[in-house]
Amino acid sequence: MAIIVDNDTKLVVQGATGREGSFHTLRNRAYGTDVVAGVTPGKGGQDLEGIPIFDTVAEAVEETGANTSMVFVPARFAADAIYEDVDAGIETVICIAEGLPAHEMLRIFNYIKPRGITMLGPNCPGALSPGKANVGIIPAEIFREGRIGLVSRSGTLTYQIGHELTQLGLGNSTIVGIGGDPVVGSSFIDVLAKFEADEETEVVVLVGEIGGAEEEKAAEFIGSEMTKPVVGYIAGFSAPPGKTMGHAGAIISGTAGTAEGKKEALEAHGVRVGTTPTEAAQLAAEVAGAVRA
Amino acid sequence: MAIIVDNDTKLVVQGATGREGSFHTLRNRAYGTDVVAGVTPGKGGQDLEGIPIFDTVAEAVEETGANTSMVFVPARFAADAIYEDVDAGIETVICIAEGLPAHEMLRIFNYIKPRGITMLGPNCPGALSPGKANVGIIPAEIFREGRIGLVSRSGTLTYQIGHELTQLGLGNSTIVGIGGDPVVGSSFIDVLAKFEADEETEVVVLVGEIGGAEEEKAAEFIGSEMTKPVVGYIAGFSAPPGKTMGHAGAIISGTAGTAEGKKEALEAHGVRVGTTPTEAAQLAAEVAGAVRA
Amino acid sequence: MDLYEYQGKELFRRFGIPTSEGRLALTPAEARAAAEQLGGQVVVKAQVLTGGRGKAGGVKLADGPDDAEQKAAEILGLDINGHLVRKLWVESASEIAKEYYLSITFDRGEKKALFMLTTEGGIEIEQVAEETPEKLARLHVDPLEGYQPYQARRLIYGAGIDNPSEQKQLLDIIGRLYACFVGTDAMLCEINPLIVTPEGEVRALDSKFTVDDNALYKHPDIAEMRDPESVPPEERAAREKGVTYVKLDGEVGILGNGAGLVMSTLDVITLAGGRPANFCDLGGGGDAQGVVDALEVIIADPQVRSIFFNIFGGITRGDEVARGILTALEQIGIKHPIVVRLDGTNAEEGRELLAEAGPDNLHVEPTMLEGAKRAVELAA
Amino acid sequence: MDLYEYQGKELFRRFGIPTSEGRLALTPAEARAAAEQLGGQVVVKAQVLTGGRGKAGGVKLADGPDDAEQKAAEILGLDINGHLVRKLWVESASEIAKEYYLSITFDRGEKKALFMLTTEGGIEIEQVAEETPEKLARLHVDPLEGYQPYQARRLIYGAGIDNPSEQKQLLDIIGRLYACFVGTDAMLCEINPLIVTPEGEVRALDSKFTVDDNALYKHPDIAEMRDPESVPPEERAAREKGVTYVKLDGEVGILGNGAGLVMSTLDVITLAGGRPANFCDLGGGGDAQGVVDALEVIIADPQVRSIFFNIFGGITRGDEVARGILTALEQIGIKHPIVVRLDGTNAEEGRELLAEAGPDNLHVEPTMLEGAKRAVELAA
Repeated sequence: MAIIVDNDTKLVVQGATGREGSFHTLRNRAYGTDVVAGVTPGKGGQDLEGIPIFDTVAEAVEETGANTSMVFVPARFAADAIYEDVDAGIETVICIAEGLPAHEMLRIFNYIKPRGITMLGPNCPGALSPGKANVGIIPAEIFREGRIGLVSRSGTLTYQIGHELTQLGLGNSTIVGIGGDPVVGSSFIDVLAKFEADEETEVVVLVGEIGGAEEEKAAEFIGSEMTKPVVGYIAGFSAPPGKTMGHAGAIISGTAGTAEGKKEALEAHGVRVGTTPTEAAQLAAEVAGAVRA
Repeated sequence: MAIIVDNDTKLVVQGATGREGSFHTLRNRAYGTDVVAGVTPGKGGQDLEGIPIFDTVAEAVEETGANTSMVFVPARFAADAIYEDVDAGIETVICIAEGLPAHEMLRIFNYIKPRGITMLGPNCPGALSPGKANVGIIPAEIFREGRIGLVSRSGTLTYQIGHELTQLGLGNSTIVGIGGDPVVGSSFIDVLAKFEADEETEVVVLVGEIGGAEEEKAAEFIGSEMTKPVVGYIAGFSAPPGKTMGHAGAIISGTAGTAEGKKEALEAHGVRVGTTPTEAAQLAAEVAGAVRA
Repeated sequence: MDLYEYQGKELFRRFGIPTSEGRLALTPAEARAAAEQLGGQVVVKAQVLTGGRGKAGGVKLADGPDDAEQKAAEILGLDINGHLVRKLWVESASEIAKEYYLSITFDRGEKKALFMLTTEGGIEIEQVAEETPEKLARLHVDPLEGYQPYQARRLIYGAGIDNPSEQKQLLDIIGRLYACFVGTDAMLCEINPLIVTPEGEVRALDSKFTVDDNALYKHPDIAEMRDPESVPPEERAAREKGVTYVKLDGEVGILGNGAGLVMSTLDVITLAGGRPANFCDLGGGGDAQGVVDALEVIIADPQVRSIFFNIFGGITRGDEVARGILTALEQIGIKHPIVVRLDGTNAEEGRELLAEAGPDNLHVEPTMLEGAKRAVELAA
Repeated sequence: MDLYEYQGKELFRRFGIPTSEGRLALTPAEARAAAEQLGGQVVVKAQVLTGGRGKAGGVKLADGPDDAEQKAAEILGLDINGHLVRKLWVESASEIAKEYYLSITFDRGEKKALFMLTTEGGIEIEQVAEETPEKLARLHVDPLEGYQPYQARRLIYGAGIDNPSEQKQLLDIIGRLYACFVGTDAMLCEINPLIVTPEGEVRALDSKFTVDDNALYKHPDIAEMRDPESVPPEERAAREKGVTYVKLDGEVGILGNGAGLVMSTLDVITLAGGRPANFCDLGGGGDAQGVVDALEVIIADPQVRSIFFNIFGGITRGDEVARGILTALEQIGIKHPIVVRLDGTNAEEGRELLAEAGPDNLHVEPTMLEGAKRAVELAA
């Protein structure tokens, strides 16, 4: 199984012929991901080291059966690219591009949600199911197969935790970066629900950070909906109070968004929280051992 | 059972204090419909012969548990009223108002569809489930309880057919006017599917007219999805060719939209079609007799 | 509301869609002046709200002012499918390398807007759809998603347009056409042909434009474009009175409430062996003035020999209609035999009123079929 | 990007939201001139991108030009929560009968815009939310639905505003505020207080306005409103170089890639007994120039005693970072001890490059924890 990306993933890359786009497209393919197509308007008919390039996603889907898209176009073209995916019948959109205007992403989110599309990002590192598929920019070589699900708002911090797990001999079912932008396609809860339903996942590590109320909501969800153990890590205990969005922000979330507050919320729902990535990995190892025992 | 409106209907009327609005609100209540509230901004706290009036639909829903709304406001305010219903959690919207700009209705349709809202109209006479509830302007006194479902694009033509059925001693489960505007909330197919699922309905009479391709689509649906017998009536055999929407219209539907074409499409899927309301009612009587036998 | 070519092009220009320069002319002299101002070759085009004007001789090339004046004189006054030519659009002649077709309209079935683009422009689009459907690129636009550039790309690549300069211009035009469609509450915006000049410039050479009547209140400038003289005088008179009326060719005048019921009434009259003289829908009304207005329009048709009044009350109340009929008969003293059939809300009261106070030429019948038969007999 | 009160009000006015008349003044003389032009009583208001200016003496009533000049002199140069007052907004004084609060912002959790309205304006809205939540009307707006008038009605009735004239004005203002919020790609538009004058006129007396940085390319006019001097000089220097930098109060300079990892690094430094000197995120880059730029900003802080370089490569490649570090050290000859921890994409190659060519003050550590400990030791 694994979640979001796996052996059934048939990937089309939007912006596959750009500098970064082609590097990661080929890297994802080299990992074993079934990269079936690239899309660059005007380059239809060409190929990227054997990967056929199409002018439109609709053509790519029709010709190759692509079901997942990686969006690697500049931010100004990303909204168009995402709508193009939805229209072409793509089921999973992974948007690496960062810097989409928030109002555009707000419309996209509310458009795709009732249509059952799974989206990661914008501004996310993608998803990696070790041994199956890697879609995005996660350095796959530092992860190994296993039964720990990992979900994070932060790219490099995800790698750090994953790396620590690997050092302890643990592997992952899927590593998911949900993205750091104000409005992203999947919340912690969306991904936790998928891990809960995934047979291969035994333990979940949730990597949060200061700001917003997503971790607090996730804590509630874990308390009420999850049977699998969750271990947490929160970054930003020593961060200075960040810039706030005027006065309205804190009222909305009903939380100050501090690392301490998030830790407490998670612990109140039975989630053990590490204060360093190393400690979080060790907790995960303990919990995974207990699950096995 | 019956469909769309029944004994579980708790009706809020938007525009209940207007001249036409109050007449039909009270008429609906006199019939036995559970009219729980009216909404007129600025008149919150008043009442219409005992029906409490609220400023907003949200208040009405909160205070009275209304689940169905009848929209009786002028066309320019109807879109706002419909969005207000959706936002307040109303499940069934029956829009009597006519003359909504088509682009507004297009947005409304696409907004409510994935949200599972049932909508009739705009420009529709409403729905009547004899003996249970009447929401709209259908003259209930000419109908009686029974097992024939009736669905129509036209108001007065619906009454005519219903009247003919009554003359033959037949009654209706529900009479549904879907409305005559270019974009309406429910198609023939939507209503046919509800009749198919309704235990109380044994036979369905479909009342169509020239123009568009809704009857042809309904014919396909009847052929592939319905087990209950359907009798048809189409108005406009002797109508002059109507004004067309430029040249694009006919291409879209792939049909000329003639009464003859619709009749043939229905008959091709086993639907017997009457050429006068009287004949259609007689066919329905025959079919209903066969069902009973 | 349908717009003339020149009006549609004016709206196109407002949204930045390229068109040729031109002038409106109502007389040959104005056509000459227009040609002088424009210079060079011009095309003199009949402005009529119907198709087929080319075949009917309504579009002519003119070499200069003299020629334009003469061509204008030839075209003005033509009858094109029943439409009298009263206006001309005199436009700088375009050299045409290619003719494309582009439109956006409502797909009522899908409940989305529909773009269509093909390189097979200039001819009837139905023909393209039937004979070479693979050349007709179609794409639906979800109104909540709105226009996105990929839609234009799908259309352009789908239609097989591979010239990069044309692609670029079309991408722009398609986006602008969507803005125009939504911004004017249009039901149809059609450009046929959308030409490519020998220099590679893409431009709208014609326009077919329909605006939603229900949205005209938002666009007073467009509402003013309505040309009352474009509809037959009897329909115009009816419209001014708020009555929907279409003249037909028979002897039985028909009046009813609701388009469906009126259409059904036409059918029943035909089945009874008669010929309907008109389609006339009172709508939701039915008060005395509405009935008077409708009757006046119907009896203005000298072919009418009898009148069938077919009313089924819902929002319309039978007693009101009966009073309306009685008042109307008093006011305008109709001699025609009138058959009335009344059912629905307050029908009983209405029938009683008519029975008590009705004049001799008023016949009340209990059913639609019987009423129709009687009206046909009385028209014989 | 946060806007000053006067800039936010300019945008309000563009969308038709009523505000008082005023003038910007950078000197006491300009404040005098503004007061002369405006006439009558004026309010002299410090323009700072922080709250609490009232309590800090940043808002003063002035009776006329003389008084305005004097009040301006008192306010200019004030330090309000670390923000130096360099600009004033001189505005016609308003008589205030009531103070309301109205805002629209992003609810990131619900993924919808959120309106808030209360009659308890003028004070901190957090206090209202906490103490009298029933007085705070809230309503989410689905961006696909867009603004609909019922939303304003729900807010107005929900906040208990029952004066018909106020209702009417608020209905208008709420619709315009939504148009402003969407039309400027704002993240927050807050009016506190939204006053009602004794004459019953509703008007925005203050503005708090945040625009989405990612959308500024669509709004060049708003982008020009950015005041580079509003941020501390060291952050400004970093920003000009494309580096995200926040100065803190410790000794260990920190450089990393990705906000999450840098925050985690601050935590680990703190747990190791050190104090971070800054937050500095290289972002997705890591080329030589990026590293040089970031290091220059960090060592400009005289408190910095050691530097911890914590890189986990993803899109950033370890060998490129290593080359960047080596080039940077060559170019700017840093004397500070530097601890480098490198993992992820091409980390092996990077570590080798550093081991081969690194100067003596460069210490390569295998893990984040060990790197942090070493950096703290070296800062001691």
